[in-house]
Amino acid sequence: MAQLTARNAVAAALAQEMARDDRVVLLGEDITSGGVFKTTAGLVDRFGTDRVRDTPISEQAIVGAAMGAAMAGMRPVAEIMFADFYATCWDQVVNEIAKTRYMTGGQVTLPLVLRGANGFGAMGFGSQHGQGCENWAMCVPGLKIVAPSGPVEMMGLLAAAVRDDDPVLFFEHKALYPLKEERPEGEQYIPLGVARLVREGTDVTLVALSITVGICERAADELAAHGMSAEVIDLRTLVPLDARTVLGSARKTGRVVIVEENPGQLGWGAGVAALVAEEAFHDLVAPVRRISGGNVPWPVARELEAAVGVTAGRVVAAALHETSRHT
Amino acid sequence: MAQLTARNAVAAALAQEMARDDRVVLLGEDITSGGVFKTTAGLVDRFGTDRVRDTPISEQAIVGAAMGAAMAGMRPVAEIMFADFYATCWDQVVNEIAKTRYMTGGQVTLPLVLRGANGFGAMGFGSQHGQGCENWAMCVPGLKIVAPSGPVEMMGLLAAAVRDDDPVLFFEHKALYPLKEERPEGEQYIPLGVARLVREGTDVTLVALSITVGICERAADELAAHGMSAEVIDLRTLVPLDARTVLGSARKTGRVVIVEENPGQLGWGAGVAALVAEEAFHDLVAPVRRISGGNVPWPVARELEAAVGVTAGRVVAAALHETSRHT
Amino acid sequence: MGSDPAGTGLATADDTGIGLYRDMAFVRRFLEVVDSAYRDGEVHGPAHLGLGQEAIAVGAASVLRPGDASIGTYRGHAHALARGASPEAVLRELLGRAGGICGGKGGSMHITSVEHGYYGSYAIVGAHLPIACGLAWAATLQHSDRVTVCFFGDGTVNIGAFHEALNLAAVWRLPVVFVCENNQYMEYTPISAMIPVRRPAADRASAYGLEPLTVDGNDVNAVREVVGSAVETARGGGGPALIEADTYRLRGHSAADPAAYRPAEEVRAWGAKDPLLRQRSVLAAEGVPADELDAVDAAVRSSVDDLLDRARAAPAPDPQDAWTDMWSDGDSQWRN
Amino acid sequence: MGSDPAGTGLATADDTGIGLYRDMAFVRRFLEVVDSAYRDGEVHGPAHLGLGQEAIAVGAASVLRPGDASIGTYRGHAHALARGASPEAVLRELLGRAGGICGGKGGSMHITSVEHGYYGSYAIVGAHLPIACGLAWAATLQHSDRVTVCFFGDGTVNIGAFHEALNLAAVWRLPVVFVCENNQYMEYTPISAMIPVRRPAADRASAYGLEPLTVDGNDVNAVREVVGSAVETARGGGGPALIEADTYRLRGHSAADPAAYRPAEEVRAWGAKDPLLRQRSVLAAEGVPADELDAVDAAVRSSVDDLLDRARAAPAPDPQDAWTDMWSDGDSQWRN
Ligand SMILES: Cc1ncc(C[n+]2csc(CCOP(=O)(O)OP(=O)(O)O)c2C)c(N)n1
Ligand SMILES: Cc1ncc(C[n+]2csc(CCOP(=O)(O)OP(=O)(O)O)c2C)c(N)n1
Ligand SMILES: [Mg+2]
Ligand SMILES: [Mg+2]
Repeated sequence: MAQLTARNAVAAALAQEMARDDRVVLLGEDITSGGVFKTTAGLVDRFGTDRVRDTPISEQAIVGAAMGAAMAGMRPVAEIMFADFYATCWDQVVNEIAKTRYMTGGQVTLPLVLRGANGFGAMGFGSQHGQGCENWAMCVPGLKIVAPSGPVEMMGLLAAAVRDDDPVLFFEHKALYPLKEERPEGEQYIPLGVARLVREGTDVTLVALSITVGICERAADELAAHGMSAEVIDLRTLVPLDARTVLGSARKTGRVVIVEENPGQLGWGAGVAALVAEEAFHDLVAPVRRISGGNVPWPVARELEAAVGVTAGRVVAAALHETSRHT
Repeated sequence: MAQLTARNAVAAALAQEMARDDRVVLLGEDITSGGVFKTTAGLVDRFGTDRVRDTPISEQAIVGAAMGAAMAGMRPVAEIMFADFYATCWDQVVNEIAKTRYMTGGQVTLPLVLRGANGFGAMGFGSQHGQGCENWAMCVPGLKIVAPSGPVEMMGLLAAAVRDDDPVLFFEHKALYPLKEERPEGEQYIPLGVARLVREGTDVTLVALSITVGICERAADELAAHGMSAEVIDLRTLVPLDARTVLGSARKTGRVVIVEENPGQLGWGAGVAALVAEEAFHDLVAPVRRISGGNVPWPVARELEAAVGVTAGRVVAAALHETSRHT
Repeated sequence: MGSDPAGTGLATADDTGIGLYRDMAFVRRFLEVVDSAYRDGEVHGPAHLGLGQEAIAVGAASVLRPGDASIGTYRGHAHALARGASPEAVLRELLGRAGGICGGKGGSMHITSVEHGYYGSYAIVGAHLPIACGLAWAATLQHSDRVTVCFFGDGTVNIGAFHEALNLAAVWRLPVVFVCENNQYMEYTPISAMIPVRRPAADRASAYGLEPLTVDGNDVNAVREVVGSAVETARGGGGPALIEADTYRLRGHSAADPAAYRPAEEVRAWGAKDPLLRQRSVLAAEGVPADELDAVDAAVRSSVDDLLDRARAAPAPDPQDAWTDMWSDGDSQWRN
Repeated sequence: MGSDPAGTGLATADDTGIGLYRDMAFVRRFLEVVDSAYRDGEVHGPAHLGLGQEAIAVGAASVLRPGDASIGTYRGHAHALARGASPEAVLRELLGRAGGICGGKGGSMHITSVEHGYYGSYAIVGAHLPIACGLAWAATLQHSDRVTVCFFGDGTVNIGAFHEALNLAAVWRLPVVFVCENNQYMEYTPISAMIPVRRPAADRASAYGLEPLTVDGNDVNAVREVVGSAVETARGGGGPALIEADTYRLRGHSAADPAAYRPAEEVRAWGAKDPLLRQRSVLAAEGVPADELDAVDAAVRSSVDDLLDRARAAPAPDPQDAWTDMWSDGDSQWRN
């Protein structure tokens, strides 16, 4: 069976959707050359320069053009090379795109996707190219937020994002790009808003997103060695959030550890923790724990990155700590 | 005794600090005319156009100029007229100001303040002029975040923000501007990072910030009428966060209701709730409740604003609900 | 030229001098009514009026085809009306009544009528210029001859979004016409104090490889001519244009602003250049008797006053409307 | 001209032609060493090198006074070294060793040496231009004659921050000199494809009321002349300048980029304009024997190779350093 890397999965999903709907068009910096992460490789050759457009270094113009085109009936997919750059066009994202449907009383619909490389991954990208920016968006109603955990997920969820009639921010963790999986046959599509039960367990629930799904799977393996059965949930999307699946698992295991790569100061981990603590309170036998990145801008030297990052070991320790105290 | 409105408190704090330190300079749009919210009234007459500078409509240039001047030894205070406009200069705030001290290994210090009107308040400003943006900042380590609850607090906390050697985002809720209090004698200064115990109570802890402090005080009155003693805490600052005070109160009352004006999807309310649920778990007799604004962009018509806003009534209902169920 | 099915709005089928006068008079009266309603506390939230700038909205709209797109700022009432938006629906929105054109969720700063090609009023300075590029880009992708006209103010030329949008429009040769309504002021600050050139827009056109186009924005016929030719150039594939239209707002930045910062002499001088007076003298020169125009004024006045009565009589909006128009599938939840 | 106490860096006290050559040769060798270290996997994270652009960094730095400020991009190694930053501390940062100039928290994209007036390397395109305005504004407030020089690339002229910074600098008449290093490319895209004018910076100067200044960026003496006079004008209160310096990067956008998108002929042609060859021929014409310059090359090579050995020999950083330099009071906590 053919292999699929996450970076190829992006191009494959875009090709799949561009083939089935000619309203889907791409724009972004250096994308006709395949993109700096090679996530748009081959698309210009297949679909031409009208539908795959290079832009100036003008993120506000890129995102604004996507919004205007969507208002006029197209289905643009704009690449923001690194999620950190959303800060340079944040107004277009949160004040225009997130609000215009509502503030016009539903006169416009904005079927567009903003996508690009996201996250830390201890890859030496530092503080201005290593942020996970899904939390910035989660503070603002009106945006759907997707962050896949691997190649096949990447392809199916991106297809769903492109078909969605509302604006979707699609966060591709840059550490996943080289990951390989077997490519399933045929069209890929994974609906938004449905969490994935990665593995069943009975003693503790590990809630993860994107890069931390793999971390939690490794943690679950270690916990099994300690005789602890961990359930692992991949949220897949923050908006819409599949709270029901998380709450159901929390009620079953009574213990929840939420694992987020971003700084814990404020992020989706806190949002999910608050939700579980409020709605599953009477079934919890231990406090909801959060494992998250250090509350600093990211450093670069390997030893420093290791000090602020999230590891399976930290997840295991948190899970064991609770059981030792509460069983 | 002289009266102090919150809008005058801003000008008074700036005047106090400009008088004691001539490195303090102001810049922003239309500020020499007193500002569109009259928060800089009289300052240009007293301190001159070198220290009180009108700018073009260029938020990136305003914030960048503040950062550069701070690197070179000044202590700039930049006005961002409405917090919503941070989106137009978000890169300068979160990628440059929040990170440069750290990423240069401490080679620079950035004593600057970004301040302006913030929040909803059901004043008809709509989705692009009514946001509370403190949550956007809380997702990013490296920024101190202050949001006062009234005139005297406004003056003392702004003075502390100006004297702080790190970047401070100062959020002035626009609904507070007309509020009046007696102006205390002499210099005002309230240290950052120390929450205010607004009122003592034994049955439930109401955690508030900025505009919701008043809402919680009204709720506490109503709860008293129901024979319930509510403790009200004004966080004052989100970073540094006085978690100790919140946790201490939570352990004492065993019940916590967190009241935030912003959409509840993700915000400081979730951050504080997650913290309490994790660290005070064993003392909680009821789940941590959150009361927050609707998860929509803000509407404008009065009846619609009322539907999405936070009210004392909602706070009271949440507090009573828990006691009825758990005592 | 826009048209209003209900027949209460800008219904000029012909673009005769009198028709243009009538439309400007209608907008003028409409804005005056909003101004007084604001002072009476009937408008919740700020209201930015285009009093004195009617010739730009009416003149530009008069050269557009129904399928064309326009987009503007919080000072957008005139532009919505000029494209044919229902004045009663706009008024209901301004007064916070049921049946508002944005369902009570936009208010004065976000008047929109996509049905009439007016893609909205945006309240973040500069934000809608990149969006206008997208509307124009879509036209090229759809092989449509739709042209997009984007209105903004003089103070907007100093914000990054202006620069990025003009550059993209020029590089992609998009069918978009940018019209800078130079009313001489930002909020309280004269634009001359905030630019290193004399003309905010025209003196920057060359940075985008564009011609420095200017027009007397208080002369509706001149506006028709200059905007009209730029629109047809864009329609023909000739690329974008940047037009600076000189004008003046007769009142404050918003209805709450007394505008005391403006020299009385300046206000007087511009008052004499009022676009309605200008068109009256043009028509007088063409032999149109003054009483004919007085009759137009009277008719406009009574129709706007009727609108006001009807809007005031409308019921309050249903609070449940706060939960509609969130997601395209009708849902308003972010979680299950 | 910068100077390095440790004596291992750019120590030219005089600005003779040979001194300038030596500094360019030093930077060139330094960058080549970084390039090969990157390929050997010794550099964690991306590395953007200024190979071929040495004349701009060295020439501009040579006309600055110790108190002057400069600021640049992720492609900033040359600019830090040219101001006198310790090459060993820079190299330690690049190799992720203890004693890195940013303590291991900046890496290749954020090399900074405030001690030498180099206020940092910023990795968001355009972000540092407004910051440069602030450095310059502070000088006027402090009644200092400090001048700020801001370096950026051709692709940067299309982002909003460029426009806002140039306008503010011009309106406030700030003592700042903007130097656009036009190396002809963004990442993989030629700038000519993304601007509607011929010269990315010079053809936009007039939008800010500035002169269209250009210079051959591979001629260190021309750079000294053009940047030098702009700096002295700014110092004298004459306001800002925007200079476009033509140059070319000899390698890819980053050390990971083979730059296959560039026509071989173009690469060859620019290779012939290498700033080091240029200065060699200038010196030859002045009668400097080639072997004297060969000796300079050899000396530079051995000193850079020594640096590399020392940097490699340095210990790994202490993981606890991740928790320093957060808040100015030394604390790293956000809560109690
Ligand atoms: C990014 C941003 N900054 C500031 C404001 C506040 N503001 C609203 S209107 C205005 C003045 C705009 O002037 P101009 O572009 O000339 O338009 P006019 O109001 O004169 O029509 C300002 C500063 C804003 N809405 N958005
Ligand atoms: C706002 C932003 N958009 C995109 C990028 C990604 N990026 C990094 S360098 C670069 C090209 C910059 O070209 P230029 O300004 O000519 O500088 P050069 O690299 O040629 O020195 C791009 C697009 C970025 N860092 N910041
Ligand atoms: Mg104006
Ligand atoms: Mg370049």
